Amino acid sequence: MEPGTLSTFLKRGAIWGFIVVELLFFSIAGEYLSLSNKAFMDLDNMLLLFKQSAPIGIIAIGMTIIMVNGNIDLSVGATFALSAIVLLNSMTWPVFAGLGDGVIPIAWALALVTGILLGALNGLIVWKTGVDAFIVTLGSMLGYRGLVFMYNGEQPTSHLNWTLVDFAEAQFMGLHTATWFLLVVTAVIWFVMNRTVHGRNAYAIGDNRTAAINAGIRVGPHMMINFMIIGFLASLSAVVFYSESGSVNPNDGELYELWVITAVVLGGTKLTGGAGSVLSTLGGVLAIQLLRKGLGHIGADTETVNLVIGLILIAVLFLDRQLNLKGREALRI
Amino acid sequence: ESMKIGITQNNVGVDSYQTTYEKAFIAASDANSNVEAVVLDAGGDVARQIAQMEDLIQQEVDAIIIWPTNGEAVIPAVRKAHKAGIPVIVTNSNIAEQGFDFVKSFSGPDNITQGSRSAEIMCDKFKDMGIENEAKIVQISGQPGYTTAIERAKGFEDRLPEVCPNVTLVETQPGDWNREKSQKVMEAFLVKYDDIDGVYSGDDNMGVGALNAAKAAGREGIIFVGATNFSVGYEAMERGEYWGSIYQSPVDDAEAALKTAIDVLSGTEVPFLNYFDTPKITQDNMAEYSKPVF
Amino acid sequence: MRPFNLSGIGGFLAKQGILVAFALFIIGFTIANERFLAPDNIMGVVRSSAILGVMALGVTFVVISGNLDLSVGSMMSFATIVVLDLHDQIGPALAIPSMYAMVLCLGAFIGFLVGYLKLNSLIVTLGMLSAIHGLTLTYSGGKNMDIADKEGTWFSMFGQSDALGIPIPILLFALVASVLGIVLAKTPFGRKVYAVGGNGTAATFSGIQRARVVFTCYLMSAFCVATAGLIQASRSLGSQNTVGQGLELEVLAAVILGGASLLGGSGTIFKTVIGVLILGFIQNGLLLVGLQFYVQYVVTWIIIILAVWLDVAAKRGKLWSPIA
Amino acid sequence: MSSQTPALRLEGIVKTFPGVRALDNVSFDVMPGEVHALMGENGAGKSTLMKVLGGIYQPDEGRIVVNEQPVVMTSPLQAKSKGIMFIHQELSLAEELSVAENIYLGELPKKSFGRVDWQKLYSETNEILGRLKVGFDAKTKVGDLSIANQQMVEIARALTVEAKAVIFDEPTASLTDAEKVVLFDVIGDLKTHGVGIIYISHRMEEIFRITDRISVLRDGQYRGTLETPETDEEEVTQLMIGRKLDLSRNVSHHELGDVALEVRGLECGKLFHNVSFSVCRGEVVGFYGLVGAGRTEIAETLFGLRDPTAGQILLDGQETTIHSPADAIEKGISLVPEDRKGQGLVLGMNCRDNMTLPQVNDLKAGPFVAEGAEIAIFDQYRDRLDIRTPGWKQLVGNLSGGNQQKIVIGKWLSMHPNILIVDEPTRGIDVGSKSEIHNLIRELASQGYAVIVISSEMPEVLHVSDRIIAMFNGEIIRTFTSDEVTEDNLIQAISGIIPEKVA
Ligand SMILES: Nc1ncnc2c1ncn2[C@@H]1O[C@H](COP(=O)(O)OP(=O)(O)OP(=O)(O)O)[C@@H](O)[C@H]1O
Ligand SMILES: Nc1ncnc2c1ncn2[C@@H]1O[C@H](COP(=O)(O)OP(=O)(O)OP(=O)(O)O)[C@@H](O)[C@H]1O
Ligand SMILES: O[C@@H]1[C@@H](O)[C@H](O)OC[C@H]1O
Ligand SMILES: [Mg+2]
Ligand SMILES: [Mg+2]
Repeated sequence: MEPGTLSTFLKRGAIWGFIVVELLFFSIAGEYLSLSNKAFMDLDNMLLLFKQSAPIGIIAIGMTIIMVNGNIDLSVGATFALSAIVLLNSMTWPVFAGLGDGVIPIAWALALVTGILLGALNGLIVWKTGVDAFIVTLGSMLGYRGLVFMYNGEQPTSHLNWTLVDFAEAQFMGLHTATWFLLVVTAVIWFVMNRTVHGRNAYAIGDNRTAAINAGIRVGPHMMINFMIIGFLASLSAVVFYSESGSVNPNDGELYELWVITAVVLGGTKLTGGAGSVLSTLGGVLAIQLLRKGLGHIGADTETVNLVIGLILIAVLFLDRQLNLKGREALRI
Repeated sequence: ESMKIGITQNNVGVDSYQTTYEKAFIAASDANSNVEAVVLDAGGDVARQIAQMEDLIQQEVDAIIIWPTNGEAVIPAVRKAHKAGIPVIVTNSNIAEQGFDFVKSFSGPDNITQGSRSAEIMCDKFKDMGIENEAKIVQISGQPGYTTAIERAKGFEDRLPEVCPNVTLVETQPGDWNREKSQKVMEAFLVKYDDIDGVYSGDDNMGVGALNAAKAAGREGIIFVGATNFSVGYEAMERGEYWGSIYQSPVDDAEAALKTAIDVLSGTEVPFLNYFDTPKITQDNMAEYSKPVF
Repeated sequence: MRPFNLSGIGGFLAKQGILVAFALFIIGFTIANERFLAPDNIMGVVRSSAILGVMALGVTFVVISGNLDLSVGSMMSFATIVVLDLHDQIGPALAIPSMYAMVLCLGAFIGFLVGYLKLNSLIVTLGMLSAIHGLTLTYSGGKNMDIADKEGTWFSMFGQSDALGIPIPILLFALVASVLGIVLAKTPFGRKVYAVGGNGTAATFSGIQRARVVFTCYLMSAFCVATAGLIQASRSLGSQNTVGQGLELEVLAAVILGGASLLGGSGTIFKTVIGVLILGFIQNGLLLVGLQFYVQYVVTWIIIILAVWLDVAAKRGKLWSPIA
Repeated sequence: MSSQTPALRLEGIVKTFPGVRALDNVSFDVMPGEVHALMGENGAGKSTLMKVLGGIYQPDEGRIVVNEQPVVMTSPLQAKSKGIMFIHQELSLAEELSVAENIYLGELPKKSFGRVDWQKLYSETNEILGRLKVGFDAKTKVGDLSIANQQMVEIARALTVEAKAVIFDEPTASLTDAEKVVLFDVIGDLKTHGVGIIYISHRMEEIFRITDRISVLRDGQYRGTLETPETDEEEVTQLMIGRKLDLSRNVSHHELGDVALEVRGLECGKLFHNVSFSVCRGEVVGFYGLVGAGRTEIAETLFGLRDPTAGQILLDGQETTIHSPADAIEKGISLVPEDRKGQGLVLGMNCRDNMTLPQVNDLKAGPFVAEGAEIAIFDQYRDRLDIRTPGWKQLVGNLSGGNQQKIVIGKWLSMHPNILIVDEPTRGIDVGSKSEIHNLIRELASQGYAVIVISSEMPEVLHVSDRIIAMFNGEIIRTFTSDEVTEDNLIQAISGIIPEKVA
């Protein structure tokens, strides 16, 4: 084997290896610690794993593009909440009163458009002002959250539509609706990133922005499209989740950005851009949800959950660094 | 044979009421050899709570106790348990009415009554002071969207004009069950209003935050009334700084929830709204109550 | 091809965008509510900004050195809970230094990871945000921490007393700001912080030990967090475990508003203080005018974007970005 | 050929950067099927001229004419669409992407729904790679290739479209001989297809081997065009540097002191090996070689920035280990790094602070930095090096390139080192200042400093050095005294031709 191949393999496969370790650990530990007669790796439980990964997962897939592109988006949690409000509230608007359940697709569309617009606004500011995406979206994280609160004060926005709930809770070929959305999003974005010119250009821009510019790639529009995609996905995530739950608190989605970034980084996407894979992000998302589920399964308490998740994040970063160390002859700067 | 009872709590660690509740719940279930408990915490995140409901259903527990993060958002998840034939007991803070069909019982305080009692405590005190016709008050409510918060505010706001029609409630802001946030809110109230005679807070943790703000600003003579008498509230009452509250114990709360679940499982009849009593406590009668442990 | 002309009044305004925005706010709010400029109100704003402010001072060092610190909020909760607990266990005189020592250890750990191991600071401090929260909950058992004897402790002086008619939190903020301001502006260490953040490679080529500088910045940040925790604890003599939650982003916003670049190498303590005060006054002013706190979010968003945009535009000499 | 219309023409191009007039009224044309060399010293403006042509820079004045049609090149993409391909001097690749994606960067073949046509991409790429006779295929990740192969990927870009003109900016700088042969075949091939080629290189033998005409730039000005068959190296050099190479100028010989630095069998991984040399006080030793020859890496190792894998370093006869730049500074070594923006300066810091950065720990009044002492140091070197700046408060980033370079030099001179290493000391510096710096280097040596000068400019090395060490591919090929060195034997040495064979 060529030198480096093993570490490349480890790097690429690390997240799936980690998932296997988790599955083994929780299955074995579960035998002793869990009350449940059901095994951790029970089929239903694994199906739930996917479903429960959907809210964070759908956004994380979008964050992968953004980070591959060399940017970051901290405003996704607020976009998630605002889209949820539009979804639930628009169903009660008098204009749509006569439509019955026909209002559902309209509400969905309005919510998704909200996400796209918020993403576009971020993208446009990043593109036109040249202010770093971190700052732009740190700002809009506050600003969009402000809009969320302005919509309905500090009160939750609710509308329970049972048709919608039934749809969201349905299982098709064993998989839950949310799972289908997660899988389809993963597939589509995988396709976009790996098969389309836009996706390949996004990699090139994140990898070497100057080279991309020299090669005539229009960096600005690509970045803007990616921000629109993540806006869309943040609202899609909201649409899927709130169709089922029917009520949104104004601070819902807070800290989502952090979990999303965590999942993406766990999946091996570089913070500096240019490298990353949608499938590994899915791995990262599953790994986190497994960790939560598993810790619950074996009865770990709140404090342990926080501690373990934080330290694992750092440990993965450390591992990544060790796998990427250059030889002795490297410049020490 | 033993019963497996799962609980998903709202947000353990956010304040000591919730932490004490968790400890008490575990202690009570440990004490009962017929009960095995799975204790989960949603960390305030509704998505996580729904996932925990699903996990409990999947693990085929015999009953589920839920302390909702959002009284409406969890209804479909509760329905799911109902459909799976698992009885659901809501604890501490009720879910919205639409979901009543899917739960066996609500176990907790009667928060509307709590709110009215707080209004009465405040009004009586104003009458003692002779300011019942001019007093101006502000309200710091609990976490928005939380049924407990909404009900306490409603109980208070409905009852106050009945007993003290001339007292004006000038403004309400949420304090999110958070002492530091209420302190900030109160600071702003103090700047905004020269004349504040009373403060009603959704719980004492917030009330003490407001009290701290008033003390720091040197504003004296304000009547503080809260709910859920925390130990900090009790101490402030001992010092004569805080007038009154509602005595509500997380231990009672937890034990009542567990008992309700056990009753439901063993076929004992339980009322749908299974309230435990939460009496008034003021500086006048506080000697009758022991200091809260939380 | 020369940078666009920044001389003259317009240029001055562009350069001092922050101060101008600040002045406009003050004028606007004063018109809207005459109480705004009342000495009591000003004192109140500064006092309640002190906690955020002290934290922002430390983060300024971290940001100038080219890194981030998202862990300050949860570290502040930790500091508050620990010092309150130890107060009753071993008395305030020992509690304070012990708390500082523990918080400095956390700072050293982060400094080691970011400085010596060169791990990405965003992710490291994000991880620590969660881990320290877990640590705090473990420490306190999740309970609120309250001092038993609230009347009889001198510990309350850091948050509640006055000296020379000025609240101690303000004095502490001013003291730490002056000391750190001088360290940053006048000492070799401060110079190195700018160099490391401005161009880490060039700093290394100049014989500066970059890892050590970054490490020290995190220690300073931890020191400031400990001080903020001290004020917080002393002010309310009791606390929830989540007292500092979310402060990390407010702190960062204040530092950026003050004009420090996230890329490192620029910013000053004075400007951070201005950034802190702007946030404090916006919050207070909007409340006085009767607007909700969340309007402040929107306003802060707009101000941050405009301020940073102005800054990068002045640097590149063009308003709009050259990206095609 | 003269009856034909040029493939493209540049007329009266002017391009300025803050503080530099990089191109001053330059005109230039290329005929179809012609290889036209563009020559000039470092910083003469060759790359800038090509970037103007390639749509990367907008000229301040002048126009570009393609096929007798004036065009405005607004972007690289537009240049491409006009049939102008640009192979950059610096590698411009996305390392995480495949060879194919890099070659077709910015114009991946499309199918419906914006899909990449991979089949087409790979087959076309592999066809091009076949013509280039390289040992890797379309799917290889560029980051896994050697620098030379990465350069071949750059070159492959020239073959992706039916180009009218292809610009090669120093394409051979890091190619081995075998690859060069392939490259020249490719150029010949393009030529027969009527493509106009602009070829930039500092290597005379290549110029005379493959070009038809030679145009020369000097300090941003057009100096003239020569027909390659009718001229010789001397004439070209004369045109390039404005005078004949005067090898005898370095006459100010002075007494050499003790050996200050000695290096024995030094090695650092694959970067360089078996490097042995010594420098005496009062001596200037020049290091000459091509990019990648390993000179900079030797300097970095001496400055504590790299761990040597073998060999010894002796300072004043004492064997020593240098752990870090801080340690090197302590031991009296100064390094003026080759990349002033990346390594030498903190651009957002003022002039004074940059200059005193390495000694800021020592310039103290109590706990504070002694600003007075700093200003004194700055003033001294500003006068000595004639640094043009409104004052010490000016940010270094606002200075012209040459003045920036002088700040870096001043920064290290003010440390009063025993050993001064300067790497490409006059990059981007105008002719006047250049000779100032050369004089300064000589003067420092005469004061007893041991000086190492690394430079890619032959005249510079010839001018300042007492001895010249020629490097090729990480090895010292030969050491010349100033008496034995000639342009020819130096060029041969840095191309890896062992002296015995030519002797
Ligand atoms: N982006 C820029 N900003 C400022 N000055 C620049 C810039 N690019 C080039 N210059 C300056 O313009 C002049 C010409 O540079 P150019 O790169 O064209 O030289 P060159 O002839 O290609 O040299 P070499 O042989 O080293 O490649 C130099 O003085 C350089 O410092
Ligand atoms: N073919 C190449 N193309 C572009 N950059 C290269 C190439 N080869 C090396 N480099 C980079 O250029 C810099 C100089 O190369 P290096 O230090 O290896 O050699 P050197 O002998 O010092 O050459 P020089 O000083 O002439 O650039 C290094 O940063 C190196 O990574
Ligand atoms: O303090 C609160 C208590 O009053 C309520 O009953 O439940 C939630 C708690 O946080
Ligand atoms: Mg060039
Ligand atoms: Mg070099």
